Amino acid sequence: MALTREQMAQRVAQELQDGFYVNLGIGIPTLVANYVPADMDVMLQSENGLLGMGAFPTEETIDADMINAGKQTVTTVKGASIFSSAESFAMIRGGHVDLTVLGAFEVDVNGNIASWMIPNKLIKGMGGAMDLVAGADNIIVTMTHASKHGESKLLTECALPLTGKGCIKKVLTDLAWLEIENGAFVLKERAPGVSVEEIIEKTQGKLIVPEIVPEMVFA
Amino acid sequence: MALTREQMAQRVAQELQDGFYVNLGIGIPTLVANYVPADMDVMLQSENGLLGMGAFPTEETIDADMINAGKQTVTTVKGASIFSSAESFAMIRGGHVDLTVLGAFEVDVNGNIASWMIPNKLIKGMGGAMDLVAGADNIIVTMTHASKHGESKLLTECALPLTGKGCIKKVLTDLAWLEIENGAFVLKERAPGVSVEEIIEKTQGKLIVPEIVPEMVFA
Amino acid sequence: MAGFDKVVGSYEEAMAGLKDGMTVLAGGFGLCGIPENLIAEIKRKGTMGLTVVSNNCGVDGFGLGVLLEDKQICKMVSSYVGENALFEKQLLNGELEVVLTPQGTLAEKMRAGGAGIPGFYTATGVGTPVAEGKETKMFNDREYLLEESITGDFAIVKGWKADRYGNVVYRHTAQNFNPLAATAGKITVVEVEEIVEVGELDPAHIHTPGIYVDRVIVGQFEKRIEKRTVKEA
Amino acid sequence: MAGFDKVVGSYEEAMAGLKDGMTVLAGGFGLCGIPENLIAEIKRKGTMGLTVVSNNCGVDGFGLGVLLEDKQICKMVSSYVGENALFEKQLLNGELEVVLTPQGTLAEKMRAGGAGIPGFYTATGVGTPVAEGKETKMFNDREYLLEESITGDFAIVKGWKADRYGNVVYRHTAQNFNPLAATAGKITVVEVEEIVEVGELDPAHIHTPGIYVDRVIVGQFEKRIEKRTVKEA
Repeated sequence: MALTREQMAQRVAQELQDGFYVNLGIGIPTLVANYVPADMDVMLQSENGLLGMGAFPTEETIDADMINAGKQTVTTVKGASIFSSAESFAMIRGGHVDLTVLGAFEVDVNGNIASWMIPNKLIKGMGGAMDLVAGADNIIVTMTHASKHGESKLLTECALPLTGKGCIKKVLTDLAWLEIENGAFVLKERAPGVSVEEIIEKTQGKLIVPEIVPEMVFA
Repeated sequence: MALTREQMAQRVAQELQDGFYVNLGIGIPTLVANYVPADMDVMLQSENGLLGMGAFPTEETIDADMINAGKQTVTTVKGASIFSSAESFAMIRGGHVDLTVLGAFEVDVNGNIASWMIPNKLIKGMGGAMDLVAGADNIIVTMTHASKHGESKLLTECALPLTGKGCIKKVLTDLAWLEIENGAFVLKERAPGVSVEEIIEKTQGKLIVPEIVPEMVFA
Repeated sequence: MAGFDKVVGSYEEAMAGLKDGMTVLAGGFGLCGIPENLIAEIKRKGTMGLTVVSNNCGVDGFGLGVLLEDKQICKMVSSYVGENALFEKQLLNGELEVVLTPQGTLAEKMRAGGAGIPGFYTATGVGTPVAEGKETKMFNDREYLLEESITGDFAIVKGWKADRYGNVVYRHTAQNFNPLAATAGKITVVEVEEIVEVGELDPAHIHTPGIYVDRVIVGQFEKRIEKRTVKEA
Repeated sequence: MAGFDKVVGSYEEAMAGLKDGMTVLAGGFGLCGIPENLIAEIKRKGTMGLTVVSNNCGVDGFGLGVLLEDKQICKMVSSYVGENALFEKQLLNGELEVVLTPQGTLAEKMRAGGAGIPGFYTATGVGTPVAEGKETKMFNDREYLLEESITGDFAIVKGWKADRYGNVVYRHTAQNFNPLAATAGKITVVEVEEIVEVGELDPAHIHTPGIYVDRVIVGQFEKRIEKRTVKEA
């Protein structure tokens, strides 16, 4: 079975380490915050200018001046810091964030990512996505493996305009965990109950399938 | 009579305007702070990271953590701000300081300035001088008109390695107030009792002498 | 210190000198920390042909969105311009030009503009449409883009508290682009919720030193929330 | 938040991993805000062949000057290196290389290093010996120099207060280069006068967010004054 959005978030959360500073994009990445292991602490960075993002506020504590990069009202955790957007992107561009999780339309075997622009559709802008993919060493892209029409999103070469070039090494889809190495996707894990054949069929770019492809394990 | 150091500071102080942010270099420029007119307020910027430098402290209030760019212990005035050296030079480089006063070894008719390095002598470094001359629009150079041996410091072309190129428009020497325009020094004022002839004699670079060269007036 | 008293008494005075065709840098991220009343004054004034540099363009009927109603903006430099039907319409009509700029690059362009740095290199945007027409250069085997700084004729900024000298502090994440815009305006106007006595702000806690600020005005703010998210009590 | 607890118990631990030939960025201006005890630990450790990036090199017998005694520094990147006879001797002997860098350019090089900006343009130094061997470029009819950023294997920083997460505030003008160095070390070590509870520092007043900091240690400081100037009482 393909992973649910919650399971995808859970799988990404397994990549967290105690003491990680993490930037989570909008959508599935945001859900990762719900699955931080109990024995572990991570601090969430929000690119508008906040390190140490906390939970949503209550009706009583809601504050228009306290929002995250998704423009949602949030709170801070103890030990948070707040700064300008230039300082925030200094952290991001300077490679100080330990893990960045974000969505995409397409990735390819050379680690290119397209996530912000579909020609002939209205272009809303890239926000901080280009800075995030260019600045981070450790990025996980989360997306469905193929479109609703069955078209693969793991390609030989991205067809859409890029968000970043050669930036991506790890991809979690609803079907598989893959890493990009030497111009190919390497199939590392498959979703429980999903066959290697289905993954091969839905991967357009070069795919390396090791002899053993374990199923993902969820706690 | 050639101006004293105090008179030079007094003459520079006549260029101050109410509300000016001013950076004063070491030596004569520092003395300018003593001659701010009573009906006028200026704020002193110190390039280590202080806007709103006050007087020296007393023995009781002296604090090793509160110094100016000359490494002297100082105080702050009300409304001061303290920041990093990057922010400090953002102000300087970005042209936000209204007036910069600094010393020099030589200036020339093209507004070049040499103030930091004498070949074959020990080079101690330029500190913030290169940033100051490159960043400011409004700079006054204070220096003696000629060396002790009578050699002019107002030249056709600086002989010493430069601190900045084409940066200087105003020079106050112990003999004269000059402005640099179109490749020449223009003699604007002379020190009380100093003859135009003496200034001509001690100026090596092209000098334009208007018909009337008023004496400086001190309050 | 009369020469340093930057407080003005009216919004008209605050935006005096703004003329057709000028470039305005605006602080704010989404609807958070936007100079609501300075924007409203630009609308009232009816200044046309503006280039506006701001991370977003507000929403329909609020924030910078109100300047679209009379087509006062001809060019927008932003990282994200969704959530605005009128914007979309004018963009598709060709009445509005938009220069999409990555958020971090936009922030750094403003900072650089204020800091006298005409250009800097960043890996952001390499190999993307953002790189079109821009110089690139290799540093340590990686390709970087040359990005040029941005300055404005006016910067409009929303602070929390300021003193009369124009020293400003921002509240929470309403800081965002505000201190960057503040450094890069030929004329920088800051509107705040409160004016405090000179000396009340700790020198080490001032976000925007007064040297960057030309005018200060105190205003009333709606502070509309764009995405109200709360947890179950 | 065990994973974010950056406090170490000894200076040995604070500087663990420093090896011969490494580059160390040091905060401080003159003798103000220098990481005295981290410098002393480098002397005790006897690490050789260091490149040190710091605005100054201390004085004879104090600050970075003590690292000259056993010739531990082979290259110094500074804006001003006066007030130090041993420095002068080693420089004239050819035992020490010095790269003189304008103060503002040095500050910006560190900031850029921490911010992932490999190079930037500045008018500072155009037409001077600083420009030798550097690319220049025209922006708006003015010539600018390309300056490359600086990063270090270690950054040694002197703060005032820090919490266990490495959030730091600086005291008065002891801030200077410290927050810049802090961003640009592969390993950033901060020594402070006081460790406070997490949550005690106002999020809006933190000068160096903990994300830049790897180790924190609390120390005792001499805080020597270089030029004691007082007014008549």
